[in-house]
Formats: sequence, C-alpha cells, structure tokens
Amino acid sequence: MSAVAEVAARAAGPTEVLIHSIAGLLAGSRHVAVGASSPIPGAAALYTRAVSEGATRVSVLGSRRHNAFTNGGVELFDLAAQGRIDAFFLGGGQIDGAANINLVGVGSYPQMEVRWPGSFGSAYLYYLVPRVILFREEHTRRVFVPKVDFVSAPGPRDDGIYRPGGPHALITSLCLFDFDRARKRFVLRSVHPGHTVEEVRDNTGFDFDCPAQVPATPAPDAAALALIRGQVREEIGETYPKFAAQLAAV
Amino acid sequence: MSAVAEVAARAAGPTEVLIHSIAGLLAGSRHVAVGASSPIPGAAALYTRAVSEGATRVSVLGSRRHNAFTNGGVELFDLAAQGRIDAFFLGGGQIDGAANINLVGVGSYPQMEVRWPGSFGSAYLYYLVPRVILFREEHTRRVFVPKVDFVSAPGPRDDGIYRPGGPHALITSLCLFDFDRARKRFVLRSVHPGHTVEEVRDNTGFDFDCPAQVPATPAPDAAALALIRGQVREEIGETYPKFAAQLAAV
Amino acid sequence: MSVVGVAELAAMVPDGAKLVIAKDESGVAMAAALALIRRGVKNLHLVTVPVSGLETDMLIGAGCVATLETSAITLGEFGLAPCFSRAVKSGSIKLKDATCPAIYAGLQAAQKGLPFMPLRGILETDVLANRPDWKVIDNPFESGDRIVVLPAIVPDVALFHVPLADRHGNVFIGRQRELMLLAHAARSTIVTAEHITDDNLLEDEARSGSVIPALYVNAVAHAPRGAWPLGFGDAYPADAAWMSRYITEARTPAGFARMLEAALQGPGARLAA
Amino acid sequence: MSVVGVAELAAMVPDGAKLVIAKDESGVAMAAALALIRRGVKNLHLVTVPVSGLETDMLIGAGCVATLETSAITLGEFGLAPCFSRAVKSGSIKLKDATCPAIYAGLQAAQKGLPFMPLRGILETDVLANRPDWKVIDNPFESGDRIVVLPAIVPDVALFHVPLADRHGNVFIGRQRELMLLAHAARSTIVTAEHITDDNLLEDEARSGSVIPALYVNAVAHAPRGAWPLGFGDAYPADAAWMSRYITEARTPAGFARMLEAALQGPGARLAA
Repeated sequence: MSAVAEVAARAAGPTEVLIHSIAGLLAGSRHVAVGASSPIPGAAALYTRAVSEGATRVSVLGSRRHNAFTNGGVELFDLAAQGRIDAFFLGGGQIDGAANINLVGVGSYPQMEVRWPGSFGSAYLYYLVPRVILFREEHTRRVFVPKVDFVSAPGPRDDGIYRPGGPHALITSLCLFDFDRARKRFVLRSVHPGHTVEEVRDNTGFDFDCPAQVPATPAPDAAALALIRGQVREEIGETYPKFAAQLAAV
Repeated sequence: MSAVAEVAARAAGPTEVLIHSIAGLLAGSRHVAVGASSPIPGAAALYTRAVSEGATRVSVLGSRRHNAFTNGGVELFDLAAQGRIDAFFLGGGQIDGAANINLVGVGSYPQMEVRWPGSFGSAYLYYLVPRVILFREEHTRRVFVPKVDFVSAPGPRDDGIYRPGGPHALITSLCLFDFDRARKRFVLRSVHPGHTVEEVRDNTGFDFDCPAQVPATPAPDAAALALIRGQVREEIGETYPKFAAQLAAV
Repeated sequence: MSVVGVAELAAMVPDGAKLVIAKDESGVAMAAALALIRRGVKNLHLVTVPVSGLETDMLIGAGCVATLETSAITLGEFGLAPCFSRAVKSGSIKLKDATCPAIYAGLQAAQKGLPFMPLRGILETDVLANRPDWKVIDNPFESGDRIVVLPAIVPDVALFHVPLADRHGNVFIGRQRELMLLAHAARSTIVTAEHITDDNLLEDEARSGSVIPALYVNAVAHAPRGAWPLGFGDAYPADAAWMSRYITEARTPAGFARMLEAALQGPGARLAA
Repeated sequence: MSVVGVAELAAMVPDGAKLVIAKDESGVAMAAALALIRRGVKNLHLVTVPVSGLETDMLIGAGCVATLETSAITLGEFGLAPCFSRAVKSGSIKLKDATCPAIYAGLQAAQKGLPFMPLRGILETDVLANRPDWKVIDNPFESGDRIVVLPAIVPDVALFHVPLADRHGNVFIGRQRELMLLAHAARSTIVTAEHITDDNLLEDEARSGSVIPALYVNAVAHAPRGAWPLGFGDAYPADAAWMSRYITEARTPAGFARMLEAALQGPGARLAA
C-alpha cells in the first residue's frame, strides 16, 4: 500500500468533507483571509494554497507562520476595501433567506434575551469581499430563520450602495447552498453524504431554491485526504492545535 | 579663566544672536519640531531643550539621534493636528505684512518667472501649530513684499476656519518682529546688534508697527555662548556637520 | 518617565476615563486591569480595539464599566463572556456596538487630529441604526454614492502589555502595530512590559521601527506574566484550566466574585498589590 | 517573486504610469531611475512622497515626465533643482502642486480603499485654488466648519530603495515607515535593495514589524550603492562633488546631458545596463 493510500485508507469524515467542499469554493482565489476562531475555513484555505502550488495566498488571523501582515489589525480591512482579499468567511448566530446575518443576539436590541459576541468586521467585509463564504455547522431552524433579529451585515439589495462584495455560498453540517445574488436567494447545490434534502428542508427556517435533482457533496479522494491529513493538518495545527489533534483522530 | 569664560571669550556672532533669540521664542514649549534644511532653528530648539532640563522635547527632521518618530513622514503632521507640536519653523521666498507666505515662486502660477521648491507642509502646519516662527535671514524688499505672488499658507483671517495655529514671530538677519494676531500686523520687537530701525524700514516692503523705542536684541551671555558652542554645536553637528563647523569657526 | 509599579500605573486611570484596550492577540495588561479592579475604578468608558475577552468581562463583572464600545466580546475557544452577557441582559452597561474597522477608523481620526473618517460598508445595518453618533454623507467626489463617516474616538488613556520596554519609556511592539494606533490616539498611554531593558530601543536599528517612542508613553510598569490568565505571544499560553473554571463559575455573580478573588491571589498578585 | 536585475525592474514601469517615489531620506532608487531613463520611459505621472530632489530633476531633464504631483522639489543644501525650474518656466510638465500631508492623505485613502480623506488646513491657499481635483465640504459633525477633502492617489507603481530584502520579496524598511504607505497604496511595488539575505525577514522577531511583506512586492533587484549619487542612511553620504557639479552643469540642457551620461557611467552603470 502506498503512503497516500495508507493515510487515506480511513473514509472521509464529516469535517474532511467540509474542508474539501470549502476548498472547492476557494479555487482560483489570489488571496484568502481567515478570521479568528475558524479552524475548518483555515484548513480549507491552506488546502487551497497547497493545491494551487502557491498561486493562492492565505492569511490566517491568529497565526504567526501563515500571516504576513505587518501593519496591525487594520491591514485586513484596508486590503479588503482595495479588492485585495478575494475570499473571507463569516458565520452567524442567525442567517435568513436574504442572506442577512446576525452576530449580535436574539430578541430586541440592546437588552437581548441571548447575547452573542458582536458583529466583528461583518458589517464592513460583507460589502467588500467578493466571495464571502457563510459557514455555520449547526443546521437548525434556530440558526436559519425567516428574518434575523439584528442585521449585523445585510444581504445584497438593489440600493445603489458601493458593494463589490457579498455572499457567495453557505455551507453547514448538512449541505452546501450557492447564493444567487441576482435573485437574492439561496440555491441548494449539494447535500453532504449521509443527509437528505428533506432533512435540509426540515431544519431550514427560510425558503430556498431546490433543483429536482440534488447531488451528494463530493467526498475528498485519496490524494485529497492525504493532503488534509498531512500538510494541512500540520499547518493548521500551529494556530489550532486541538483541532489538528481531533482531525488526526477522526 | 574658567572653562565657560574661556569658550565664551569671543563675542557673540550674528548666528549666535539668532540662535539665542529664537530659543527665547521657544521657551516653555513642550515639543518643538524642526523641518528639513533648518540648522539655525535646529540649534535654537536644541538650546531650548538643554536649558529646559528636558521639559522641552525636540524633534529634528533628518536627525537620527534627535528624532524619535517611528510612524513615517506623516507622524509630524498627525502630531501637529493633535496639538502635540507647540512650535515649528517656516521660511518664505516672499512674506507679506499680513503674514501670508509664498514658497512657490515669483510671477504667475504655474509658469512662474522664478520657481522655488514648493509649499512643503506650510499650507497645513501654519493652521495647526500654535507658535509658527517665521525665519528668513535675507532681509530685503525682494523677500518682504506688500503682497505675496502665491499664497502657500495664509496669515490669520476672520473667516471661521479651524485655526489653532499661526504666526508667532518673524526673525531675520536684521531684527525680530512679533506678530499681533488680533490686529494681523507685525510689530518690531528688537533690532539685532549693529543694525538700526531705519535699516529695517528701508529693507521691508510692507508696513509694520514700530514702538517709539525699539531695544537691541539681547546677545547671549557667557553661559549661553558656552552652551551654544559646546553641547548645542555638538548635537546639531549630527544633522548639519558643515553648519557646526562654521559655528565653531565664527 | 520612570518605571513604576503596577498599582501606581493603575492609579493613572481616573474614574470615568475613556479607556482603550487591546484585543487578546495584541497584548492585554491583565495584571494592570486587576489592579484597576482592586482600587475600585468606576464608570469607565471602555473601548476595545477592536474586540476583547476576559479583561472586559472582569472589568464589567467588577462593576467598573459604565459604557462599552466594542465590535465583539468573547472568550474565544472557552466560550461566551458571562459577565458581559449578564450586563447586556440587565441593561447595566450602555452599549455602543461597532464593527472592527469602524473602531480603527475612529482611532485613526484621533491619531490624525481629524474630526472624522469615512468608511465603506456599514450602511443598512442595525449596527448603524443603533449608532446615532455615526453619520452618512454623499461622497463629495461621486454624487449618489452614500458613505458612512465616523467621529474621532479620543481615549483618555490607552493600556496594554508589551514584550519589551526600556527605561526611557520606549516600547517595542513587534508586529502588533495596532498598539501604536492606541498610543497615538489616546491622550495618555500606560504600558506593562514583560521585560525591561537598560538599552535604548530607539538605538536598536533592527527594532526601532517597531517602537512606540517615549513621546507617547506616560508610564511603564514591569509585569512579568502580566497577561495572565491570558496568554502572551510565544512567551506563554493562556491558563486553560483557570479560563475553563472562569467560564463556568462566572455565570453567577457569586462565582465571579470567587474567580476574581482567585485572580487577585494569582501570579499578578504581588504586581497588582 | 524572484530577485531580478535593475534593468528588468525598470522594464516593469510602463510608459504613462503613475509612479510614486520617496523623498531622499526614505531611500531613493537612483540606479533604477537611471535604468528608467536609459530605456526611455515616457509620460510618467510622477508623485513624490512628499518631496523629491535629484531623482525627479533627472527624470524631468531626460524628458520622462508629463505630470508632476509634489510638495517640493529641491536638491537641499546643493540648491534649487535646475531641470525642474526649467520645465516649470517652459510649461513642459503639468504641475500638481500639493502640500506634504495632502500627499500622505491621498495615498492613505488609496491604502484604505477609500474614495477620499479629509484634512485640516489648506483652505484659502493658492495651493487649493490651483487644485480643482480637491474639494471643500462642511464637517458633517459641526455645521459651518469647512474642511478640505482629497481624492485617493492610486499609483500604478511604487519604486524605492531599502537596506535589506529577502529572496521571498519581504523588504525591511526600519524607521522609514512611509515606504509601507507607498507599497500599500500602489497597485504594484518594485524595490531595489542594498543587501539581499537568504533568511526570511518575517521570521526575524526584531525586524518583522518593519517589513513590507512580499504580498505587496512585485520585484526586488539587488543594487549595492543603489541610491548614488544620493546618500543612503548611515551606509554612505551623498556624492557631494558630483552633486555640486550637477547643480552647475544642469542649468543648461547640454550640461544636463553631460551629467546624465556621467551618471549612466557611474557606480550604478553595471546595474542599470
């Protein structure tokens, strides 16, 4: 058994499917930035860099080795406004069908019933980064709501605002949606192995487009798994040692 | 003869009178900045720092030892707008009686008959630094004109513009003027040793206020001369070695 | 400038001050924050650059904060900030929710002595809707192009932790360049340092470009392990056991009080006393 | 990125480019400027940050410049810039006279992806009167407070000289922080370096905060004495004899041509060839 075959003998786990799927969304990017507390997007970005043979530059916030910024915390935001960041990741305590995202809380602002950390850079980066990838593992009606309680960052609107950026896709533990900016709706692209369209529908609080046939999200092949379990795991481990350990143990 | 008496035995030269007079204008400043190509103002600022026992901070552009800026060329301008620079120096190819200054040239802009380097930071710093000291050694009607050909930086006006700064004094090879900001006129304060009020009047192209009695500009005493010829000469020599050598030879 | 003790440093933050602090990765002066709590500072207007965690949570828990201007408060991998969440629900602090680049822009306006800075994005958000102090103008260079303008944030005091300072008050910040923004924007800057050197950092040709000169620094205190229980660069990691206990205990005021007491007895105790 | 020759570097500045260059104290890539002249670059829109001397004077003298955006052109202690003066009088270049902080502000707008930056002062000057591309607005936060707004300056290429670069394209600038602004604002950045190291400058904990990362750097050329006839920091002083000859000779086009020929034969000749 070859080294690649050996390390890839174990079937792809759900986290590896996510890393591989996100990497697919990043293909062709010149520069991908990854925010704080984002091990899976970070691994996906580092995977993309590896297969691009260096054509894709990656800046992982919180990393020392995979982050070349030297002008302080503002540099990411300056680069984004210049159009020098092609892809970035945002989450959301709530996300609705118009791709509005809420990172602030549940209930009426300011004395909210549930308070999350806050909007971070979303109110800005969502407007400016061409491929914003929404990533939220928990796929429930608690998260995917008809309308967010607080708009940290709005989905695209026909309002004449300077907006070179916006949502590109949404990936969860169940599936992958594209976002159709013209129609301002999510479109189900694929369902992860072991899950169904019905499960997606049952757990999504907003309406979305769904083709008659929805394929399964492709799982990484042996070479891809070897890369994830080898170089990518080692690189992401610098910033997220616990995550890298879990990845090895999957 | 004591060491101080010995080094000060030679009478004060014109340059030393200028250094000492300018230092008098800087007294009490927390932070004096000195621009490029300004050896006499630089020496005056370093003199002020020495007698203040460190209470006056000095930033000499072009110096490595007497300049603590680490944020690039913009830092001086940022500090000035914050009110963190108390005194700065400007020259002028032309200066008029309303304290307008021209650093651009003679004739009609842009194809001027005589072209000087340009406005540098004057259009900005003149508005923002509380004590701008105008320093121009050449005292002729060519320099001190009724009206400047090009306003690089305007004297104070009643125009409601945000203007915490402005001209404080004008010092030349002949004399020292104060600038009365309320009346927007220069007032002759003193005439340097060896010169007369008539000489000043003959060589000034604008009208100015002149008290009945105009004192002579005080010459530095023995202790002041010793300081100028010792520590100050050594410190300014780092940035202006030729000037320091001339100072020693005066 | 002279090197002072941490308690003396904390005494330089008056009640009611607008205090600006750094995010966890930049260098958090936890020992000094604990000293502030110990002396019972009140009514702080806390500005986090741009986010914060334990430092803000403990200052809120100890009742030191009246107003909080932030882009996010989180204890990161350890979880949500319990005292912050409680204070939001009870309405005991005034919230000024922001977004990261808006905090940088407000401080840059202060650094540059400008009344305001423009910034892209932010329009049509509830962040903007809840910030009556922010305005929207037409881009003067393109009619119909609306753009947000943010007023200067001028802190009274900046407080942070650095790896190295000298006895003149020069402070080395390495790649944490946002710390220079804090120092330039604030009216005064106080710093704790992991190490103090007898050399002049401005004379070190390699380091001098990453030095905040003494010009901006009002006081430096020597505080080895001064970020504890947080980590500090490559020097030491966060105290994960303490943080895990905190996230559970601090869900109640009584539990928070126990954790605060423990922190005041911790490695910083002798510094903060 | 790979390390290229100076001529190859100069080939990366197309005719008509908006080229941004540094002031003498920051680090002037004279060898590369001479290579630009040798290859006959035309119609440059030159932006000086914020002032310039010999580099601009020679580019003007050689007929490379169509537009000049500057706060001042001077050869400092050597005197006024002869080719600049001649070009102004003859009207052969288009002048955009500025003031130092306005050049910084325009570049900062570009760095931040902003359409404009506000700036204090400048009102009621003939600088403003001759810049129809600058505007005046009311401060949105204080009615009646007029303030100048400056459009972004977005250079096509930034060109400067540094003490040290590595083979990845990381560039050490020490305290010459304005060079980072040039690199951030420009669409591409090309650099000459006094020394090239095999180390990775970002891994040098002391220096890394003063490094322009390769992210912004399109090419680096090794150019020992690359600032000649100008000086470069502590490394070498200006060639005073050459400068004194220049200031006299360049008063006529023929004299300038002789000095240019001499410069092209000078220490940079083998680099610029």
